[in-house]
Amino acid sequence: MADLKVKLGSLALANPITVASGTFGFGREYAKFYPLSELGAVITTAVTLEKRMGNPPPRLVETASGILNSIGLENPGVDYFLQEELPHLKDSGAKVIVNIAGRTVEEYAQVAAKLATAPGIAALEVNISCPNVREGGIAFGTDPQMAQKVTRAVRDQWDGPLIVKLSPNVAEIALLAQAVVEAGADIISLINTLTGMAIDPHTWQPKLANVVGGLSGPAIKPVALRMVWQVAQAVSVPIIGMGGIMTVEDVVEFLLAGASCVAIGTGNFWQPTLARDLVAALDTYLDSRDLANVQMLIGQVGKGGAPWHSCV
Amino acid sequence: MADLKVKLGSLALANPITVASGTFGFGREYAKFYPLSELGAVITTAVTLEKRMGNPPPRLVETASGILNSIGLENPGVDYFLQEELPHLKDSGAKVIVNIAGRTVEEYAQVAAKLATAPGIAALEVNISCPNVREGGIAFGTDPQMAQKVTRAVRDQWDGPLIVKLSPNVAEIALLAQAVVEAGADIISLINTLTGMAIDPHTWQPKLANVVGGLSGPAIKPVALRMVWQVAQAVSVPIIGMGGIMTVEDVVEFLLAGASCVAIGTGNFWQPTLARDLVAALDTYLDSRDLANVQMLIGQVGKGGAPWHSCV
Amino acid sequence: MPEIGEIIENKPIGGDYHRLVVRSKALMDSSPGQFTHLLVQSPKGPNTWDPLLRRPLSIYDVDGERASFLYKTVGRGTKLLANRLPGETIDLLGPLGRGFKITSAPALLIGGGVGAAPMLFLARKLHEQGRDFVVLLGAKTGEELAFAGDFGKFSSHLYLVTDDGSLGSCGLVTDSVPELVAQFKIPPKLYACGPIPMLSCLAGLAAQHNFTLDVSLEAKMACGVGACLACTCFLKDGSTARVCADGPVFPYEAIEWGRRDG
Amino acid sequence: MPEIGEIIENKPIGGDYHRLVVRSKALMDSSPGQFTHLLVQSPKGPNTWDPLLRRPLSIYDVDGERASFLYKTVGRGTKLLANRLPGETIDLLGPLGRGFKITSAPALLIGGGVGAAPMLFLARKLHEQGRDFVVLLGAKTGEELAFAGDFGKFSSHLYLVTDDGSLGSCGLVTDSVPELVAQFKIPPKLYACGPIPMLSCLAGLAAQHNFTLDVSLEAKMACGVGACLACTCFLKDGSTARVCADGPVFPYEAIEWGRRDG
Ligand SMILES: Cc1cc2nc3c(=O)[nH]c(=O)nc-3n(C[C@H](O)[C@H](O)[C@H](O)COP(=O)(O)OP(=O)(O)OC[C@H]3O[C@@H](n4cnc5c(N)ncnc54)[C@H](O)[C@@H]3O)c2cc1C
Ligand SMILES: Cc1cc2nc3c(=O)[nH]c(=O)nc-3n(C[C@H](O)[C@H](O)[C@H](O)COP(=O)(O)OP(=O)(O)OC[C@H]3O[C@@H](n4cnc5c(N)ncnc54)[C@H](O)[C@@H]3O)c2cc1C
Ligand SMILES: Cc1cc2nc3c(=O)[nH]c(=O)nc-3n(C[C@H](O)[C@H](O)[C@H](O)COP(=O)(O)O)c2cc1C
Ligand SMILES: Cc1cc2nc3c(=O)[nH]c(=O)nc-3n(C[C@H](O)[C@H](O)[C@H](O)COP(=O)(O)O)c2cc1C
Ligand code: FES
Ligand code: FES
Repeated sequence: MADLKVKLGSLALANPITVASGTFGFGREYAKFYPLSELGAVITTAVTLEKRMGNPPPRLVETASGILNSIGLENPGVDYFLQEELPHLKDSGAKVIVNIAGRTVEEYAQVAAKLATAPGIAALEVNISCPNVREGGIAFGTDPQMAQKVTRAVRDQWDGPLIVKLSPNVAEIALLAQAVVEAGADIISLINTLTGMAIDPHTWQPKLANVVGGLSGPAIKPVALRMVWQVAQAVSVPIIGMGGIMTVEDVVEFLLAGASCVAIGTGNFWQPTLARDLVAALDTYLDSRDLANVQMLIGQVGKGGAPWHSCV
Repeated sequence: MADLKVKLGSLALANPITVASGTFGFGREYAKFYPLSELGAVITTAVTLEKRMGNPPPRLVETASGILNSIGLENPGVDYFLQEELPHLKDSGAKVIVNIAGRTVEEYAQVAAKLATAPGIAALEVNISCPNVREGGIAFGTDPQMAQKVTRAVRDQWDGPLIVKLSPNVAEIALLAQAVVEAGADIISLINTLTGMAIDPHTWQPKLANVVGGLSGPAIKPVALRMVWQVAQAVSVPIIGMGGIMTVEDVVEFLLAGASCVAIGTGNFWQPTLARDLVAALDTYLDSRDLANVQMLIGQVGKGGAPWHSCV
Repeated sequence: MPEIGEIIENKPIGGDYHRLVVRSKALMDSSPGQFTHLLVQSPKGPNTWDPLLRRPLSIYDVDGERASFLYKTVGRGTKLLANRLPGETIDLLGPLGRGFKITSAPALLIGGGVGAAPMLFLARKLHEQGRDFVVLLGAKTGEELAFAGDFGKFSSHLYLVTDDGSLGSCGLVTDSVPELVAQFKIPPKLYACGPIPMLSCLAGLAAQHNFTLDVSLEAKMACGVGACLACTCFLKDGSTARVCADGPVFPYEAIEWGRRDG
Repeated sequence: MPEIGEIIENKPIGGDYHRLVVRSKALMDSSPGQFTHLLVQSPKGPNTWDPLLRRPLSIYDVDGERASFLYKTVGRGTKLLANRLPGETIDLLGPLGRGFKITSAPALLIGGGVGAAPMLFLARKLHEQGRDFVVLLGAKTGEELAFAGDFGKFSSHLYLVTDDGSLGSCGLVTDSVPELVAQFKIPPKLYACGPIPMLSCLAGLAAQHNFTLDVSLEAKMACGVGACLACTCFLKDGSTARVCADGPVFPYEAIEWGRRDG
């Protein structure tokens, strides 16, 4: 039994395996498969100020080693969340990280303010991949200044650990990471989905009613890993890494690249017990290499193991 | 036999199937599999002012439905190209599109000037995904101003059709497209590779000696298709679409999204005759739908076929 | 719980239709209209992430530990499934969703194409309960109704309809419904599964003639368990429902038919 | 030209090693040291893009239309290949690359692990030409040399070495080389394939003792035909070479051993 505990600043987790926002609902469904307390944390689906219906169907397309989704942040709103979802999630013994989204800076702040009043929330994760309706629909997450505004607005309302989740649809992910850290982010999580599209070659129609959607799954893993590595070089705050994690080897890759913790997203759909299974698999990985704790992996790419060019 | 001819401005092609730069060398090797004149055009590997050795091995990693490469623009230089490669390529009867790259704006201009003196080149394709060594290594293709400078510099030297190939590692691909069109690009090609990384979970070393590389293949198709569609909305110049094309359905998707022509890249590695085979397959697709010509597909997403929401 | 079942039989039965029989303990507890979310890839080979998602299939029949599925090969997933061999294991996630609400009314079971899949298990249950019911199955051609004989075990009132008249009467299933309903002494409850145009036509008939009608819907699914909201359908009351967890069976009145897609 | 061959045999032969025999016309024209770039996926199923690339395998033997391969299951591709069944077709691209340059000198064939693969075909050719040669094969354990008997057809001078001494002598193949070379009356030419440490050690011996040595290298390959430059290796003269098209066999002096990777 290796020591799996990780500390992301003041956020202490029993192990570095969490689940990615939007893929795990509010935990209700997966709690039927295993006790949620076995995970390092549960990150909820995005919660917004008002209830949202989401986008029209179809909202899902399978692509090569990935999926495109256009759920459109369907959720019951923050008030309902506090009343109907947070209690059972807390009772499950899980560390609860609430993912929040908004259409304007004020909306983010209002959601954060409401969540700040509720006990039992371990951290907020701010999803900045949403379009800013005040700025012509450009995503908050693609502009460092807008990203900072959102981060500051949430920071003002929330004293606990503040995670900002970056969008991968940018040229220089490190700039965004630096910007949000400057604005008060304690932890960076990445990546959200890459924007993509699919067309039906028979009907000539977009396969998603919303035309474009977010690409996730193993297809994006190389991009995610690169971004985690780049951000780990650029900032000193802890990182939650995600994007296509399906196996314990994937978990190890993200930890080596510099993530202190990972989130399982699309992988939950492949195998509903995946996140829980990976906790045990990580333990086995560490034990088989005589590593006493998971810290020994974090950020160690190119450092441990065999020398880089192992051959003469 | 449907009419497969396409015109990209003054660049007229017998069919809309070409091969992507860097995946087809200078055509020599694939000419053993089929006559290159059967393709709409051949796009060469990047040619630079001086010979380049490229990056150290390993330069290739397989990823989920894709590959990461870090060839590093290994090529024999423009003079060698003109003397030893262009002649056989012209003699093959192929339309020759030369992909060019450089470290500085001046290098691009110099390569273009040399190529402008040689007869038999149908178009230049400017690869702006290269790092600008004068600007701290930021890729020309991620900054609209730098992209414009390169485009203008090449435009000044080259009177023929000028293709600018965009990098997908940006937040707003349409802005880049508009910028290079303003600077004189006649045609846009996209996408180049997404930057990615892979780590060996056993040795803890990056799988590429260069640490990061370019992701290509079916994994990136949704991103490529989205970008082609966005650029088609934003500019009126013709588009060469690429990114993970493996089947005739993929070709059709790109044409529907707004590409006038497509390029096969990674697909050549799967099946060396793929590009040639897709010419025939596209013809069959059109015939089976009683479409007289390929023009009838271009940009028609959401327009032809069954109505968008086909159900009551 | 995901369960590793064993494939007992997996055979083409005409017209791109296949019957898959597995040994499963988990599915012994299922009810008609529920479905299973299956991993189609062979577990023998190394992992492949393409295709990535599970595939939902209705439970065709459950007989002790033998659960069966009726599926049509339409794309990559179902074609991979058709290659799986008896003796191999298969990863089954089910039973999932909410099935048909069996009422005391006499029943009319309507299956269009592969929409017949949930009807056999329903027929078995009705038969076990000694209920009076009629089965109406439609398809493009007779070849696509090769499985219809399976229904003989449970029902002697089996009506077949094909588009081309090559088996049973000629036409669409929906054409026969008013006439069949008229033959019931007590107004029947309709249970239907099939393509959206068929279901929405039935919904129209039901609204017009005041039938009770349960429909089983399809939607693109990711998780299959209610967590991802990929499969949402819009309801008449302005709310949404998850086809996988709140359905796939819904009373027809609940559905906002105008906002459904194929 | 890519060729669709037929699998005649595909069997495990001990120690994660497998022998694949295919019917191929294209490979009748190959020479020892050349390789084939194979599609490992079953063509029965629908396309899957994961894994995506072909896999390079040396040609183990060619006997009329029967071409064979010796491979070790190390990852996804080779495991998929191991699942392929006789009777199925397989997409073969080959012969590719440049093989061994057979000289008139007596020959010492050295295979480390699965590096034995190109050696059987070389042994066949040398045998057909009536040449004098010795074969030296090494592996971790005797189980991993289960294929060694195949060499008996062509050579009576077969030396086996295992790391643990469970078959043949104990040690590394490279340990035996000086002694074996000393037994030749005329200085032999060495032909070697195996892990990089083995090859570079042989290169050191060759430089020291002035042997002639051809080595077969490995590199990650995409196209396999010389177009993509994925497989480049650096040469001593400062230039580069494509392992797939300029190799995989190179005279040892050409290689810049310090810049090779595993
Ligand atoms: C609750 C439910 C029960 C079903 N029961 C049966 C059954 O008993 N027998 C049967 O043959 N089919 C049934 N289907 C449809 C079946 O799931 C699809 O035919 C199958 O997923 C197609 O997969 P494919 O890879 O072969 O096709 P592709 O078209 O290649 O699939 C691509 C993607 O689209 C999804 N998809 C494609 N068609 C459908 C569809 N009609 N409904 C939902 N998702 C789809 C796939 O799951 C996959 O994600 C059911 C669907 C649902 C939602
Ligand atoms: C010219 C040549 C001849 C070869 N001949 C043989 C042979 O006769 N028998 C045999 O067992 N093996 C041989 N190999 C090695 C064989 O190609 C690899 O073992 C195989 O590609 C591994 O694929 P995988 O999917 O099982 O492993 P994975 O490690 O999962 O493969 C992942 C990727 O790495 C590549 N790769 C992995 N290992 C190697 C390697 N050692 N060399 C090159 N690429 C690699 C794969 O092609 C694939 O792209 C040869 C390699 C080369 C270059
Ligand atoms: C169906 C679905 C819904 C998602 N919803 C959200 C969301 O509400 N908020 C958010 O920040 N990210 C959301 N994401 C992104 C994931 O949290 C994650 O960042 C991304 O999918 C990459 O991880 P993966 O490849 O493991 O899925 C969603 C992803 C999927 C597939
Ligand atoms: C091995 C390799 C080498 C490449 N070299 C170049 C290059 O020299 N110049 C360039 O503009 N693009 C280069 N590319 C990018 C391709 O031209 C193409 O834009 C990209 O691979 C996406 O297409 P695909 O998914 O079909 O491969 C290269 C891609 C690969 C895989
Ligand atoms: S498929 Fe995930 S909620 Fe229905
Ligand atoms: S593998 Fe493409 S050049 Fe060798």
